[in-house]
Amino acid sequence: MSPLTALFGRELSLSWGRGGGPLPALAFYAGVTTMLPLAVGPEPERLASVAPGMAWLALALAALLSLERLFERDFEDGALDLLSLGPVPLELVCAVKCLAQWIAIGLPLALAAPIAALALGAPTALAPLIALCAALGALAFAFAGGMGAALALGSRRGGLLIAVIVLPLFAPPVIFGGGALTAGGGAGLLLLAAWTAAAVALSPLAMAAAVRNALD
Amino acid sequence: MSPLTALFGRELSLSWGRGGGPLPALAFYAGVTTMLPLAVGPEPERLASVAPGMAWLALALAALLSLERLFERDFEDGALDLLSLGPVPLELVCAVKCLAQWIAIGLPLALAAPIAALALGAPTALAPLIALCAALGALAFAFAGGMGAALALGSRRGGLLIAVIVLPLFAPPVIFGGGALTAGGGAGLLLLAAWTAAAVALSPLAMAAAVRNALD
Amino acid sequence: MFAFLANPQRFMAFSKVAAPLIGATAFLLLASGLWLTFSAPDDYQQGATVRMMFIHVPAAWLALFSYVCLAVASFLSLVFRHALADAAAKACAPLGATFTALALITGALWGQPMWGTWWVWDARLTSMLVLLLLWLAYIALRSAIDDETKAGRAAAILALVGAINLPIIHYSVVWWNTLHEGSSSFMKNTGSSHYLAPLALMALGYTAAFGSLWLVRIRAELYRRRASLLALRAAEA
Amino acid sequence: MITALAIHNLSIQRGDRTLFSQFSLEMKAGEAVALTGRNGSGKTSLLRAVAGLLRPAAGEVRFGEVEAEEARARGLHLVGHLDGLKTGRTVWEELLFQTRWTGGTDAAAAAALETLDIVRLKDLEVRRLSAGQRRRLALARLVAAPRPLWLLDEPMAPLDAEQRRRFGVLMEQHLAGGGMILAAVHDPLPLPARGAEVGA
Amino acid sequence: MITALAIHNLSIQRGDRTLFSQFSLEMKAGEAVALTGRNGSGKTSLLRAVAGLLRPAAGEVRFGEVEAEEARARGLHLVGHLDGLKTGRTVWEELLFQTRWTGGTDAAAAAALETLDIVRLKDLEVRRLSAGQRRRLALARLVAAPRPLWLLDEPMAPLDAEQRRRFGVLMEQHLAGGGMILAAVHDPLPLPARGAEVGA
Ligand code: HEM
Ligand SMILES: Nc1ncnc2c1ncn2[C@@H]1O[C@H](COP(=O)(O)OP(=O)(O)OP(=O)(O)O)[C@@H](O)[C@H]1O
Ligand SMILES: Nc1ncnc2c1ncn2[C@@H]1O[C@H](COP(=O)(O)OP(=O)(O)OP(=O)(O)O)[C@@H](O)[C@H]1O
Ligand SMILES: [Mg+2]
Ligand SMILES: [Mg+2]
Repeated sequence: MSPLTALFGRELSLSWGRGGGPLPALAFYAGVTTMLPLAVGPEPERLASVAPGMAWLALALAALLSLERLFERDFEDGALDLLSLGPVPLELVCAVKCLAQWIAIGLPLALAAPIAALALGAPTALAPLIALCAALGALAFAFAGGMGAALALGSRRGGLLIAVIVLPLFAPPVIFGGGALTAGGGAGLLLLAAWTAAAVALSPLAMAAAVRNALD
Repeated sequence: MSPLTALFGRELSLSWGRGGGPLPALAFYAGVTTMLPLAVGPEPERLASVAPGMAWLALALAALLSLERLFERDFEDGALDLLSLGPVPLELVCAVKCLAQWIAIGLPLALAAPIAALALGAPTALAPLIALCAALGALAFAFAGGMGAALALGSRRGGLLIAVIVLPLFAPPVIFGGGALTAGGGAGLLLLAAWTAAAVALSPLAMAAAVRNALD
Repeated sequence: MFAFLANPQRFMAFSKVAAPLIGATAFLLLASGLWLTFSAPDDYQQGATVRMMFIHVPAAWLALFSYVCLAVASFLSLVFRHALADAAAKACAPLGATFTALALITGALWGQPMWGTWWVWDARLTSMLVLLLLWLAYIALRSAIDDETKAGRAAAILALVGAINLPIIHYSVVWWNTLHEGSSSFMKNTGSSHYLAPLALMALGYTAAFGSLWLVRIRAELYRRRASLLALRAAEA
Repeated sequence: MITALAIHNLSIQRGDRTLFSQFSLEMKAGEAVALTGRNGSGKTSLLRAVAGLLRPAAGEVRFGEVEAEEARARGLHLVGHLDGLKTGRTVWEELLFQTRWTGGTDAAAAAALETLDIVRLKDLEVRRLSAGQRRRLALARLVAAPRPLWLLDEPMAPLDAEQRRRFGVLMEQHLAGGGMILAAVHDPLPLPARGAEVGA
Repeated sequence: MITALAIHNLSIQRGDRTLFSQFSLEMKAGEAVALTGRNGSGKTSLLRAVAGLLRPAAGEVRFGEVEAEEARARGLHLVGHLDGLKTGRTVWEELLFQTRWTGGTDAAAAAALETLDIVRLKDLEVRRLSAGQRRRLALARLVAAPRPLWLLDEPMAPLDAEQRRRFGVLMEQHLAGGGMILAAVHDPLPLPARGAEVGA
């Protein structure tokens, strides 16, 4: 088995693993979606109008919550030394970590997003679009978030700091996705795809630089 | 200085510390509040109707995010051994940890909650009530969340597990608080206060038991 | 210029003279700009509120400009590992955050008479808010990592990544059809020289003020580093 | 004040495995015991059981006349493999907290810095310490907050020769003052100590 | 294949302190060098600099004919104070990943379990291992994925006598096969090794 496949397997097992799989992420998602009507009030019109947007926001927040340990643990227990001494460039290592994160957490959430939105009263026809946006968005969130996680390495209060660093980076995909959902696709979707592509292409560079900096 | 004061100082410095004080918490809050209109759409009526609820929900999420390390770090680096060998009952230790967490994170967030709600278009008269609910709620969140953090000790994916354990505990205060905000106080506020009191009184017992179990 | 100032001694000597000079210039420019601002005739459409333009527009420009400065300084410190560039980036952050906050606040104050509301969630306003968050994130990240060099490098990476936000802010008016003024309506206004002169003076004044404050802050930062170095030496001896 | 330690027929189980059973040991004030045994034989587990962190399957631990709860809260120090230091705080912050937490005075903490030879590192973050420096910081609370029973888990492995000598002197002073030391070791202690083998 | 290591006039700075400067060392295939020095003198930092994790302030490291980047990616193992093991995964999962990551085969990983005497622990979570067992797991990849240069940071401190002997034999076999060992130690290595002192 190639080192890269081995790494991918390890990352997948760490973020999917025996901790209940994507179940906790989904439960979190369900929790947020059930809390929403409680907080906002149950009037159907009000709920239906904010439903897709809220499902979308909850996705961003769930992605955020599951990021916290992407690099932190490996840094503190010395595994990051091992990973950066491997036969694969550190940029690729970082990309694989984010990808595994997406597959383990992002994709299941993306599949759940339309369900949550429908439950809150969004029109049924919107479901495929929501799923597509969510899958793309989750990919962008995983890579942009990974960058935040790498930058926050070696700081105190990682979790919140990651959130603070990452939220400005999450804002554009949230805008684009929100636009795509209200307009039923169109420019918003294209922009979202473009942003995702840019995040996937560029953030590994920033991540690797941040990791090297933390190890030095 | 008494051991308890020393512990309180340490906990405060760990959660507040030199990490920019309550700044990250506030910025996170600002970020979530900013993303809401981006996701939901900028129509003022729609926003204003969900504003207090969202400010409230964001508070719960921010509290959740900052919990992750309440016990986890101390467990992994062995500090929990030291804390449970101190001259103070473990229940009190846990309570002090949660209290410091509330002061360092919850209170600043509670003060910012009305501002966020106003920015999203909530009526000005609601501000003091929002702040009061937020302060009470944050206290409940800190203690209930601490319980989740203690229960999740030693498992992988602590952050998400905490969320799953804690969300059901967070639901009642969110409901009561939401009720208080829509009704302008009244029964909701009382229930919220009662729930908070119960959380503060009971969760230290559960926390201490969970910690002992994890150390054994 | 860069090569010349890259030497800390030379920088200190240069900035010792330059900072007060530029500061005085800023004072003169701002004073005359303000005077022209208040002596300019009311706009036929906007009335007296047009004067807000001279405060708001330069602040918005400076918010973007200071971020460009931050990005450049970060790039230099990252690539050449130059301590001075790092100090410059660190010193820039609170200033940039202030200008961004100023643009937001003055914009909101202007929005009340113009649009009848303090705030709308349109693309430019929102992306400006995101810029403010980015400044805060920069400051938070810097202060949360204790090792200075590491904090500097991590923050520099963040600054470069965040630079993507600049074109989004600038072109947001073009890309999204929004409430905020675009450059076209803006040109109509400033076509009249009544408005061009104070705007130009204010813009220059803001820039000069930023320049001199930046120099002062860099100097303070360098002094602080020297002091902690000396303290360490003393402790070691 | 604890003046004796008696471990009686202790047995410890981890998972489905019994690490050891029927382990007994008696100690009086002024004595040191070096626990030896193969890797995984249960030395660390034994120390944790004495400290009350781990519940033994059978047997009991007595601290002379003193109530077990009282003895564990105020009468012993445990310095284990994990040192419980927060990497982001400074040496002085950590030592000061540990000292106050275990009942020592601030002056004693300052003195302990000298005794353990880490004065120069006072304001450094724990993250930056070398392995030996970090261990010395973990050991400093032994001196800063005097407690009669020291439970040490391989205390000297990362120390250099000079520091081992110094810590040996510290242990001897502790014993001379009526203290007790129960230490898990792979290399002999630098002072006269009874041996006890864990796990046959 | 690395057959030589040359450290030339290396100096390392941490914060504003120079740990050591002008450190030079040459090694050929089949040689072992024991790095000694006081706590905090810079042994760990030196090893990390050789591995390329830490950027030295001056000087250079050469790996014979081999490009530094290539040598670091495929030619060396670093086993440090921190072992990089995930407490929640099992021994076998961790060893298998480390082996595959550093270029060994699954059969070699299984053989390494035997060599390091941790077969019995195969399915135990890392969290449950004792200090010495855990160190043996960390050392197992040295055997499972053969690489010529071993950088070891106090490798034997937590091992019991029997395990120290066994690991000594392993090191001798590695040297006999043309390998090189650079080890930071406080106690002498159980094999003939040149000494090098870090920090005067
Ligand atoms: C909080 C509210 C506001 C914010 C955050 C804001 C933000 C900005 C920003 C970022 C720029 C510079 C854009 C660039 O150079 O690329 C700008 C310029 C400008 N703003 Fe605002 N603005 C706000 C409110 C207003 C209001 C109410 C008006 C007047 C109706 C206004 C009129 C202008 C004009 C005329 C310009 C110059 C045009 C340009 O450079 O494109 N702004 N504003
Ligand atoms: N759940 C479990 N199932 C089986 N064995 C377990 C379990 N948990 C722990 N163990 C075993 O318990 C023992 C713990 O030993 P302990 O850490 O006390 O050893 P030690 O004597 O301190 O060893 P060392 O010298 O290596 O530090 C180990 O052998 C470990 O494998
Ligand atoms: N930011 C800093 N400022 C000053 N000194 C620092 C800084 N960071 C690290 N150090 C010092 O650098 C040294 C690191 O040493 P290193 O870990 O390489 O030592 P070592 O020889 O491995 O010691 P040991 O035998 O204890 O493992 C320590 O003395 C530490 O105090
Ligand atoms: Mg042990
Ligand atoms: Mg070392």
